[in-house]
Parts: sequence; structure tokens; C-alpha cells
Amino acid sequence: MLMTHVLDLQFGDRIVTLMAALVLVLQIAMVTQRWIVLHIRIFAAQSFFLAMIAATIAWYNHAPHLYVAAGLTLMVKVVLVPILFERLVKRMEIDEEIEPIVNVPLSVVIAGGLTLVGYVVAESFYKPGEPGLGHNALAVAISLFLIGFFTMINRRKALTQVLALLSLENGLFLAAISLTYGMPLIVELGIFFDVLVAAMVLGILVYRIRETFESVDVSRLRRLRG
Amino acid sequence: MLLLALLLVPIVTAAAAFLARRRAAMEAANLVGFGAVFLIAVALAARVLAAGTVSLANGFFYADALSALVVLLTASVALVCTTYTIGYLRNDQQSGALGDDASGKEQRSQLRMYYTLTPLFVFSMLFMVVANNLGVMWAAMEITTLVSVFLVTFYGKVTSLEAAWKYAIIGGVGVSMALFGTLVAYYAGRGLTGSEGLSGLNWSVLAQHAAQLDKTSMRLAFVLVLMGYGTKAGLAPMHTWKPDAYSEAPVPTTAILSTALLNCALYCLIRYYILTSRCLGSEYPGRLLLLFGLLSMGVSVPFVLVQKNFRRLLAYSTIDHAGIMAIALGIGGAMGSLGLMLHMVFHTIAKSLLFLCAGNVYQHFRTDLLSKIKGGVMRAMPLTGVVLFMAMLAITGMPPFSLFQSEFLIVRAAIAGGHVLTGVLFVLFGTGLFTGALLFVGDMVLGPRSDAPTAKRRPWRDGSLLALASVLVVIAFWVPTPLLELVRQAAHVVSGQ
Amino acid sequence: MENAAQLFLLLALAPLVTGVIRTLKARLQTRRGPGILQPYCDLGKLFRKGMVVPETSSWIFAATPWVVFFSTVLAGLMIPMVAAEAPLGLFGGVLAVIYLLGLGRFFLALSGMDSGSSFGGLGSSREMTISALAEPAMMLAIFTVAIGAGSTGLTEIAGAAIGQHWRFLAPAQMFAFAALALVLIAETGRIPVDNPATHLELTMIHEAMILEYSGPYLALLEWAASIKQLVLMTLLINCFWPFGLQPTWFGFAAVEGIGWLLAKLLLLSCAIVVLETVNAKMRLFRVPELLAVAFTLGSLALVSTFLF
Amino acid sequence: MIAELFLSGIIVWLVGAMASLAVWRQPTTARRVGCGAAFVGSLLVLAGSSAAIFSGSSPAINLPFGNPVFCWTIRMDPLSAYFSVTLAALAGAVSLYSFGYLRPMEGRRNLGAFGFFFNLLLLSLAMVFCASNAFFFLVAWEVMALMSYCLISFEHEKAETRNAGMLFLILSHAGTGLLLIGFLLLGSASGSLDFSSFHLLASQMTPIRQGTVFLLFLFGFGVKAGVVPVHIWLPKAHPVAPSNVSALMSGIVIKSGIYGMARVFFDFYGPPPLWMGTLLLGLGVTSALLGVLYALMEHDLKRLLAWHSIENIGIILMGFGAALMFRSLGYANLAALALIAALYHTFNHAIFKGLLFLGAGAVVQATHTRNMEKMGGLIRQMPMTALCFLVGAVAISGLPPLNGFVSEWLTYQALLAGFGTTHSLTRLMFPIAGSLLALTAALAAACFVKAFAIPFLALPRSEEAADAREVSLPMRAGMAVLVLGCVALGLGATWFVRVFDPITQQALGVRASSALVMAHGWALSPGTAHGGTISTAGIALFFLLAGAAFALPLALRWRRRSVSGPAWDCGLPGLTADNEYTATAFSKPLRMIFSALYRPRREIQAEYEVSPYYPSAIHFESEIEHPIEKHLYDPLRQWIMAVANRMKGIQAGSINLYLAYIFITLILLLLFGVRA
Repeated sequence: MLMTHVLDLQFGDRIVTLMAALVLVLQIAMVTQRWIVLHIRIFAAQSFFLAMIAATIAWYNHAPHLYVAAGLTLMVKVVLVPILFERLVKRMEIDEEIEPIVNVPLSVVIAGGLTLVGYVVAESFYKPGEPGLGHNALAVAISLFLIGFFTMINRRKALTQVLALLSLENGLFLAAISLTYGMPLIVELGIFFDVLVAAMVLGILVYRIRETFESVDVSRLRRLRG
Repeated sequence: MLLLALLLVPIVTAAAAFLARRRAAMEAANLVGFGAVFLIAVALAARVLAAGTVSLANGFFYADALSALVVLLTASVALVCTTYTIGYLRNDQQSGALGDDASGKEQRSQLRMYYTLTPLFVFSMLFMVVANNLGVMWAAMEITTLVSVFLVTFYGKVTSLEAAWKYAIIGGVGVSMALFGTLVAYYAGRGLTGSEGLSGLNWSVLAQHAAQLDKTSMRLAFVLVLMGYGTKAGLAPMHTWKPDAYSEAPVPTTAILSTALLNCALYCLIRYYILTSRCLGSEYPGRLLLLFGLLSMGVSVPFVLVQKNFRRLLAYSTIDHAGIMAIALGIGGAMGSLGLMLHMVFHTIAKSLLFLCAGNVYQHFRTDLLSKIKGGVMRAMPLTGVVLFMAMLAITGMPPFSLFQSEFLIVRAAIAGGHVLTGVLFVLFGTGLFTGALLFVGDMVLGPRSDAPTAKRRPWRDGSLLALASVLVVIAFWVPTPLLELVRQAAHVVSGQ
Repeated sequence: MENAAQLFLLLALAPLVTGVIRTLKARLQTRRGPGILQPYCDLGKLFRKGMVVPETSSWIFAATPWVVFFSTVLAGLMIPMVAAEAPLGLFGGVLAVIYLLGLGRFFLALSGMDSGSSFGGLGSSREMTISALAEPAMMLAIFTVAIGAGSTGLTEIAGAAIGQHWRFLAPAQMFAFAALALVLIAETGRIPVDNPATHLELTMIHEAMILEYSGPYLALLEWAASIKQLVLMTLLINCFWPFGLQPTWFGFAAVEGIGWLLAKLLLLSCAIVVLETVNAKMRLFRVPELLAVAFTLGSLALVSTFLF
Repeated sequence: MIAELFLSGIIVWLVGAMASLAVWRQPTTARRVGCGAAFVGSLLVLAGSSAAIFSGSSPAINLPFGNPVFCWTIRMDPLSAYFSVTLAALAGAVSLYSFGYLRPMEGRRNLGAFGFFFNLLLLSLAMVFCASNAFFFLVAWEVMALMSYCLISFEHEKAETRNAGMLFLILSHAGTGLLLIGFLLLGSASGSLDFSSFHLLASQMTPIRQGTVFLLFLFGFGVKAGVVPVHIWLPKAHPVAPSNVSALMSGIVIKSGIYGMARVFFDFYGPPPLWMGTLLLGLGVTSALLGVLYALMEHDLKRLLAWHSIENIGIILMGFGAALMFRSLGYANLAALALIAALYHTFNHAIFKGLLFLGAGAVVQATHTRNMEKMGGLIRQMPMTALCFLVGAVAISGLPPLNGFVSEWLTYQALLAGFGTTHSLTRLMFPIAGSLLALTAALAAACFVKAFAIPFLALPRSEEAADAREVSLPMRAGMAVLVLGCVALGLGATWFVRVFDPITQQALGVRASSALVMAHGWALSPGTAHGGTISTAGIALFFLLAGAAFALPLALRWRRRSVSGPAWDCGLPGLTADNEYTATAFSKPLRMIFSALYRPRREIQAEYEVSPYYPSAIHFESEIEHPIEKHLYDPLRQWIMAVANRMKGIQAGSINLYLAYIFITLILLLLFGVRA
């Protein structure tokens, strides 16, 4: 009974779509979130679900190298990066995010609108012949990307911008695994390495900014003009 | 084999510089390393001229005339800038621009950082150019960002941190767009013959079957890639990081950023342009490129007209030239591509020369602000003054200097191709930039001798300046035949005709 | 042959015309006035006298009288006086005449500035201004005439006029004539533009330029002035009333031609005299208005060649 | 052979440039090398190009350098040869003059650099005249502008000099932009950039494009030629340059614009629409009149000459305009007459304006000022210079028998003949233009009475003027050469017009000179039905004979009877410079008459000590307004700067903003770019 379900591709599709939706919801939740620590944890959760999606797809489509991707995601985005950042937060005792540039309700509305954009774009990719996974996931991926992007614009604290950037890359990851069942392995490795390094580099930058500016409010970085 | 060497030598150089104890050792390491890289690049160019394409590790590394040309330019810029750097950093060390601690330990670590990161930076660019796999190309591009961010923060000033942050964030967004584009392109290439597994992202493979690529996906892919790599190339409106980063990074780094890195970003664009135009016809990518190109030219004009800061002026000029090359690519065709390739060569020479001059001026007057320099550079430092003026005229497309030739080709291609409006706007913006640049440089270089003392000579610094200047002059009247041949073949690769 | 004859006529007749005008004017103003031959006596006297050359002046001062005299005489040889065929017509037409007079004026103005006395400068400045303003009107009038003849050669112009005697009644010709007449007044420095008789410092123009001259040079300049006047008058009458212009200089024709010439000159002189008597001299800055009128007349002449 | 001569001249210039730069550390050597090379090169080019004219052949040479992507060839057809002759003739005299002119600069200035720029300027000019394709032409054109710029701002310590130079370079660069587009439009029609492929091409394009190309070229070349309203750089740039450079600038550099117009309008265009000629004629009249009117108000000797360049360009343009109109009306002979008038005046202006600038340079070098009000009485200290300047002044005033008269006379004849060519209202333009030309000439005469009398005559107005000395021999020699040129071009008119046969043949298919020359080469005629004649040689002969027969003997006789005494000083004790008439006073009547144009502003402040009736000192200053600058250029500049400043808000420093740019662009492209 369960096995049949577990072997049923439709079922897998459902699960994937469900988790993709969850990922999207978490992304929107991130938009509304003000507590940095919570922000980091939501990010971790989102990444976790992504890893799950990867694993599921790997299971149903027999794409073994996606397991590697899933594992890497777990390791890098669910464990390493959040730990790194939380320590950073503790060291810099940043407590609360000040008001975002666009207030929360409006941000949520905008996020919804961006989701719509994602679907509009993905629409043109929908081909009746194929399993629906393609354009659904692509729509979610584009939405994730856009919402993450919007969060970057919307936030003032350096660290939250970095988080937004990473969540934006989560969108890409989703697209990668759902559209093409992942990139060639070596490329995947390269990408993950890059993400890790990027996270560290940005972390270091944030730290140094904190050191020199006595704050991580990037909207104060306005010396260079013209 | 050449390709492998090309990538290994910089790594070794970086390691050597990292382990080196004394300043001289680091300098020597870099000098030797980049000399070797340059020689290898020349050899590679020769090989490509002879054999057409060179590839390694069953097509994981791949170099045709286009890559060879970009590699050659990158290597030459790296070599010249390193030679210059030696004089430049020594001057910094003595003038206490690196912080004057008694032990000089801090200074040494700073120098070590510079001499280690620069080879890595060059490595990542070379890697990007010779990688056949679009994903690897992307990864390399990401590395360039990460490495150069630290180079931007070299002086550790408040402003340089700000610049680094903007560079990192905008660059990060850019490369992630590029990544998105890359995987959409991969998606477009699914199920093509010979595209299984790793080679599915190989440019050469995709280019062969470009016609069967999924059209809608390629449209999306090109937009994303254009915006992604366009960010690194500094096309408006993704250009905003450029003036900040250029005005804060150490001058040799800026020179590399504004020439080699620009070329590499354009290189990626060109690769995708070829795929897209083979898949969808050149009209769709062409229009987008023209749009961004004209926007970049147009945006840079007002900033140049009212600019107060020399290096920011140069940054906007780079944005303008990125726009010019985008336009050339967008016009395409045999003439447009030839113009593009010539322009890439000529711009690399002139712009790096300009930044080196800017370095001399900055180290002598301790500022980039015209209001503080108050003219008279020609009197205070004759060599720099003359070269600076020449280079500025060259960069604004004034004959007899060579950029006029390439820009002439581009405008001619535009008007012959029916893009009359593009041609007119091109000329209009060009005039605006010329006006701004001339007014600025005229006020800076000419005029009575300012109160600042006469500059002391720095053989390494001024020597490399002079060498590059003579290249600028000579190439206006005589282009070496092999180089021209390489350029022609590269243009052939771009236009496919 | 013609050259010699016309040269003689010019040199001889010019002072006479001046004398006639002076006498007639005096009579009209109920004065006795000097005799008609007075100018000859003046010239003779001046030629016999010595002269004072300002110590501040240069060779320009000495060269000017000759340049002025010769250029005026040469101009005189280019216009038909008695015969329709101008003796030196080949050397140039009406344009040459005007520019030769211009050459004389140029040097006269220089010599006015040469001595350093401010009167000379004053005279030169005013002379150049007025002549400049007179130029376009004159050129328009001449264009009108020349268009009629299809040439700027005075021989051709006169030749074209011969035979159709009443052509000068055509509106174009009338306007052109009026314009040229006004210009002539300005050029010869007569009232209401300038007063040849005055030496009142602030109003004089021509006299101010030659203020420093004395003796033979003064004589040359006065003579040149009267020749210029004769030339312009002849130009006017022979362009517009070519009655009695003879085909040749020989035999009775010459006598008849000279007769006609004298008659026409007398007529014109009377007109000038009347004009000078009934008008007062204008302020300098009113003169442009007069010349504007001349210019308008000239353009009217053109337009009317276009209309009628 | 011809080509070899020409090419050798070019090479001499090139080598001279390099050599004088190489020896810049020894000023004397640098000066000798630079000027010597310029002189020799000029002679060779003169020989080569005049040979080319008379042989009628048009040799083509492929230059052995340059990026092989492009074509670097020169061809010497009659038009090119004619302008090269003009160039070489002037350049020879100027480089002779420079030997002396530069000597005082030794040690103070880098004469090596000067020689470099000078020779390269000559080289680039020759290339401009002989380039046989659009690309090479534009390169030479810009190099010429660049070299002129370097020479103009040679004394760049003064802000005035710097700004003038930049204004020049910027405007000329903008003009080049117009030319670039014009040429490329032609090129896209013909598929090639070679001039021979453009022959009569423009007339085959659609009327709109034809007109556009015409305007592009008119203003593109007009900037360099200094045609109103794109002339504003000229009165600023010419005065500040070293005087030998000013001579070249006014003499030949601005003529490159004329060359371009001749090339385009008579080679690339067939019979054009009538409006083109009309526009050209109108612009010519405007330039001529405004040029001379503003020249009259100048006290700066060199700026006065600069304004006169604008005037003469206007006169040349009148000829071009008339020629174009005749062409469109189908009168080839008249077109030839007008074209000859224009080209003749081009050569004449090169000679006498060069002469005048050299003279002005001599004066400035002797008195260390350009302000006429501080000169005076120089005819005694510098008789030779004074004589040369006088000849130039007579020539430029268009007085017989010198060269200026001949070309103006030809222009008059062309305009006169124009009246008969059409019955539409446009024919009224010809006589009106003619009368305004007369006004221009008369005003020019007035202006040069001032320009000669104030500096050279009467009493010195300053110590500098009082102890000025005659300039060195080479300078006098250089001026003398040009004096001979003025005389020869005036008296030898009937001989010189034969030069134009190949040109008119090429442009209009007519050989006009036989019709122009009459009476066994004694007289010149317009070649129309029974047009008037002119014989400058005859006039000169008359003056010579009369002078020899009467003037000399009588003058000698009268000299014995003459005593020298003080000039009339109104009874004041002794005549001083303060009594003299000033340049300002001289032009005062015209300033008042044309005050509607000048809008003069004057300030008089009198300082009193004893009583209001006896001012101890009076400070007078007056200035006039330049409407085109005030109402066209200044607002434009301010507007551009305002817009630019407003646009700086783009780069306001906020990273969120920067990200927003990218975000919005991305959204827009996704929504509208991607979907087919």
C-alpha cells in the first residue's frame, strides 16, 4: 500500500509540488520576518525542504547524483551557513531588524505579485506533452528568485541582505533540480563551493563593516556618490 | 597541455607569493609568474592561429581564436600591471599609505594579500575563458568576484569597505542571475545528441546543435545571462558598483578590473550571443544588446560631464565602452564583429594606460579630485601628463589613435545595417563624453605649474607606463599581422561568417 | 587720342563745375559770390605756394594726394563723357570706378589719421562711415542700371541707353536715378551731408581730413575732389540721360557731344544748388536715415524692374 | 614624378616633426630643424601640386602604413592640388617667418614640440586635401584639428588660451560627428567609402536624405570654416595662438572646411535643389556682414583679423551659393564663374590674411600687447612691417589693383548675372546679396583704415609702442613673400584664372578661362554676353607711369619748398598721444548706428577733486553683446549642465536603490522581453 504510493510517480509529483509550495511560503515568511535569528532559522528550514525535494526527485527519477546535491545542501545551507551566521549575530549583538523600507503588509502584497510574475513567465514554458513538474517548479523557482531579490532591496541590515541573497540562490537550486534534475555533478560541486565561499566572504565583510561603522545598517553606506 | 599550464602557473605564483617572506620575493614571484603566463598566452595564440581550436580533457577545456585573444589580452594586462604594481606599492609603502607601523609586519601581510590574490584573480579569469563548460565558466566568474572584493578592500578605508560591499552584493545578484540563465540554457539543451552528462553544458556541443535548442528557454536564458554577465561588464543599469569599486581599489587592480574583467564578462556574453543568435536569429539578442549598450553610453555622459573625481570619470568611461562593445555585438555581422574585436584590443590598451596614469597622479597629489589637483600636471610630472593626455584623447576616439578605427567600423556597421538611429545616438553620446573628458583632463593636465613638488621617478612604474604608451602610439599606425589575423578569426567566430 | 581729349576735359572742366555751382549758389542766396573761374585761381595760387608738413606725419601723408588724384583721374577716364565709348573702358567698368574712388578715400582717411591731430581722425571716421553706408544704395542703383544693360561696362550701359531716349522715365530708372543722386550728394560731401564751405570744427568731414594739407598737396586734393564730383555727375547723367552721346570723338561730333555734356552738367548743377540752398546740413547721425531712404529707393528700383 | 615630388614633401614634414621633437633639448637646433623642414617640405609640395594642376593628371598613392582593415590612399585631382598649392604657398612663407618669430621663445618654450605640431599640422592639412576616401579624410581631418589645438594652446598657462583651445576642439569634434554620419550615409548608399564612388551619388538619394546629408556636411564643415552661427570658437581661438599659427589657422585651416564643401557640393552632388544654393548664399551674406560688423568693434588687433576671416568665409560662401543656384537652374558657365570667384577668393584670403596675421604677430612681438589702443606711430620704427601690413589691408579691403579686388569683382559679376537666370522671386536675392557685399567691402575698408592707422600712424600711445623695434630679417622676408603674392595674384589675374580650368572641367564640365580672358590677357571679363571688363594690370600700369612721370619729379621739386611744423592741436600746448583719435572713437559712429545689433553697454566714472567741472580722471568702459552666444550657446550649455546635474541623482549611493534598478529592469524584461 505504502510502497505503491512510494513508487507512484504522481504521488511523488504531489509531494514535490507540496514541498515547493512550502518553500515558497517560507520565502514569503522571510519577507515579513524582523528577527534576524528567526530569519536565519527560516532560511535553514527552507534549505531543508529543498534538500528533501532533491532527494525525492532523485528517488523517483532515479537520478543518483541528486542525492549528492541534497546532501551538500543539508551540509552547507542547513548546517554550516546558519551556524556561521548565528555566531556572527551573537558576536555583533545585532538584535532586531529596524523597519524595512517597504512596510510589512505591502511587502507581502508585492511578494504575492512577484509570485504571479513567476507564473506568467513560466506559463510560456508549459508544454502539454510533459509532466507538469516542469513549469510549476519553474514558476516557484522564479518566484523564489524574485522575492529573494525583493527582500534584498527591502532590507537595511547587511546580514539580512546576505540571507536574502542565499535564499535567492535557493530558488536557483530548486529550478536546477526540478527542471534538469540537477546540473552535471562537477558543476554542482563548483556551485556549492562558491555558495559556501560567498557566504563566508560576505560574512567577513559584514563583520568588518560592523567594526568600522559601529552598525550594519547598509543604508548608511552612502559616502560614494556621483 | 598549454591550457593546463596556463591555469597552473598562476596558482603556483599565488602559492609562492603566499609563502614568500620578503617583499622582493613576492614581487619576483609575481613578475616571473605573469611573464610565464604571458608567454604561454602568446604560444596559445600561435597554436590557435595554426590549428584553429585547441581543446583538452575531452573538451572540458576549449580555446578558439576568441578565447585565445581574450587570454592574450588578460595576460598582457596582468603582466604590465604587475610591473607597474612593484613601483606603485613601493611608493605606497614609503609614503605610508599602507599604515606606518614600526615593524612593517602589517604592511608585509597587506602586500602578501595583494601579491597572492592578484594571481588568483587572473587565474579565475583565465579559467573562465578556457572553460568550455558554461557552468564552470559561471563558477569561475563567481570566483573573480569573491577574490576581487578583497582587493577592493585593500586600503581598508571606510569608503573602500562601502565600495566592496556594493560590489559584492550587486555582483552576487548578477552572478546568480547568470547562474539562472546558465541552467535554463542547460534545460534548453536537454535531450540533444551528445549532451548527456557533463558535456551537456559544453559550449562547443550546444553551439553545434544550437538550432535544435528549445526556443522559449533560450529567450529566457539570454535575458538572464545578459543581465547577469552584464552586471559584471557594467552595462547600465547594473553599472552602479563600478565607479565606487574603481575609485577605491588599488590602481593596478582597477586597471585589471576595467580591462581584463570587462573583456571576460563580454566574452561570456559573446558565447551566449552566438548560441542565441544561432538558435533564434540575431535579431532578438541584437535588439536587447543595443538597448543595454545605448543605455550604458547615455547614462555615462552626464556623469562624465559633471565629474569631479578622476578615477570615477574613468569608471564611467569604462561603462561607456562596455556599452560600445555591447552595441557592436548587437549590430553583429562581419563588420560589427571585427569592430568589436578591434575595440576590445584597443580599449584594453588605452584604458589600462589611463588607469596607470591615474595611479601616478594619485600618488603624487594624494587625491583624485580635480578641485585639489588644480591643474599643471604637465608641468609637475611631464611624462605622466603627456601620456595621460594622449591616452584620454585615444579613449575618446580621437584620431590618429586606434580607437577611432574600431568605433568608425562600429558606426559604419550600424548605419550600413540600417540602425541609423543607433549610429546617430552613438555619435551624439561620443561627443558628449569627449566634451566631458577633454574639459576634465584639459583642466587637470594643462595650466600653470601647481604648488606640488616635482614627482620623483619610479623606474618600474614609469617604465611600464612608457612601454604601454609606445604600444598605444605604434598600434595606431601598425597592427602586427598575427594579432590582426587573430582578431579577424575571433570576429569570424563571433559572426560565424 | 580719346584718352588725351577726355583727360584734358576732366582736368579742365572739373574746377569750372565747382565754380559754377558756387556762383549759382551765391546768386540764389542773393550774394555776389566769387567769379566762376575762382577755383582756377585758387589752384594756381596753391600750386605756387610752399607747404607745411606736420612733423608727426609719415610718408603716407606725402603719398596720399598723388594716390587720390591719380585714382580719381583714372576713374574719370573709365566713364563715357562725350562719346559713348569710354576711353579706358577696357580697364574697368562702373565697379572699377567706385573701387578706385574707394582707394582714394582709403588713403585720404589714412592721411587724416596720420598727423595725430584729432580732427583728422574725426574726419576719417565720419567719411568711412558715411561712404560705407552709401555703398549698398549705390550698388543697388548700379545693379538696376547694369541689369538693364546686362553689363557693368559703362560703354555697354551708355550704349544700351542710346536710342531709347525716354527709357529714363521708366519707374525703375527713376528710382535708381533718385538713389544714385542721394548717394552722389553723400559721396561728394555736399549739403545736407557735409558742407564743403565750412571749417567749423565739429561739423566738417572732408575738410577735417585734409586739414593738415597746404600748398601743392592741398591743390592736388581740392582738384581731385572737384574731379570726383565731375566724374560722379557725369556718371549719373550719362547713365540716365544718354542724350547726345556721340559714337566718336572726331570732328563736329566732339563739339556737339561736349555741348550736350555741358548742358546736362549745368542742369544737374542747378538741381544741386537748389537742393543745397533749401536744405540745412544734417546732424551726423541723421545721415544714415538719408542713406536708408536711398537704399529703399534702390530696392524699389530693383523690384520695379522685376514688376514692370 | 609629380606624386614623388608631393610625397617627398610629405616625408620631409614627417621627418622634420620627428627630428625637431628628438632634439627638443637644444632649442636653437629644434627651431632650425622644425622651421627648415616645414619650409623645404612646403617648397616640394608646392612644386608637386602645381605640377599636378598643370599636367591635369590626378596621381593616386597608396600610403605604406596603417591598419590594413582600412584604405590609406591619397589622390591629387585638380581640386586637391589647388588647395595643396594654397597650403604650400602660405606654409612656405609662414615657416620662413617662424625662423625669426620663434627665436625669442628659445629656452622659455619647448620649440621641439612646436616644430613637431607645426609640421604635423601641415602634413595633416595636405592629407585632408588629398585623402581619397572618407575614412582617411576623417582621420586627417581630426589630426588636423588636434594639431591646431595643440598649437593654439601652446601657451596654455593662460586660462583664456586653454578655454579657447578646448572650445575649438569640442566644436570641431562635434562637427566631425556630423561629417561622420554624412559620409556613412553616403557610404551605405554606395557600399564603398572611396570618394570616386560618391561622385554625383548624393543627388540620387531621396530628397529628404539628400537634404539631411547636405545639412550635415554644411554644418560639419561650417564649424571648421567659421560660418555664422557655428563660428563662436574662431574669434576666441585665433588671437590666443602664436601669430604664425594664427596665420596658418586663418589662412588655410579654416579653408579645409571650404575644401570639404567644394568637394561635397560640386563633386558628390549633381545639380542640387534650389534651396541649397539659396541657403548657402544667405549664410554667406550673414557671415560676411556679421563678421565685419564685429570686427569693427574690436581693439584686439588679432581678434579683429579673426572676425575678418569670418567675413571672408562669408564672401566665399556667397560664391558657392551662387554657383549651386546656377547649377540647379542649369547655367553651367555662370556656375563656373561663381565657383572660380569663390576659389579665387579662397586663395587670396589665404595670402592676405596670412600676411596680415604675420604683420600683427610682428607688431605684437614688438609691443608685447594685442590692444591697438596701446600702439601707434609704429610706421617709423617698423617701416617694412608697416608697408607689408598696408598692402595686406588694401588687398583685404578689395581695393584695386590688388588680389582682393579681383575676386570680389568676379563675385559681383556672378551675382549680377544671376538676376537674369530665373524669373522667380529668388532672383531678387542676387542684387540684394550684391549690395550687402558692397556694404561689407566698404565696412571692411573702414575697419582696415582703423587697423592700419591706429597702430602704425601718428604718435605712440605707450612706452612699449614708443621703443618698439623692427622685427628680424626672416620675419620680414616671410611677409615680403606674401606681399609679392598679393600683387601677383592681383595683376596676374588673367594668367591665374587658367588654373581653374581643370577644376571647373571636373566639377561642371566647363572650361571657363578662355571666355574670361580678353584683350590678349590684359583684361578679365565675366564671360557673360557683353559683360564689363577689368584690367588690374592696366590700372597698376597707369599708376606706375603717372607716378614716374609726375609724382616723383614734382614731389622732389615741392620737397624743397616744404617745411615741417607741428600739427594743429586746438591751441593746447603741444600735440600728445592723449589728443589722438582712438580706435574706440573711430568706430563710435558705427557703434551708434548699429546699436540695435551691438546693444552697447558703457560705463563712465569720473573722479572729481576740485569742482564737478574739472574731472581729475575719467574711467570709461564699453562692451558690446554677441547675440548668438548669448541667446543660443549659453542657454544650451546651461541646460545641458542642469540636466547632467539632475541625473547625478541616479548614483545617490544607496545600495537598495541600485538593486532596485536591476530588479525593475529584470521584471520588465521577464514580462515583455522574454515572451515571444
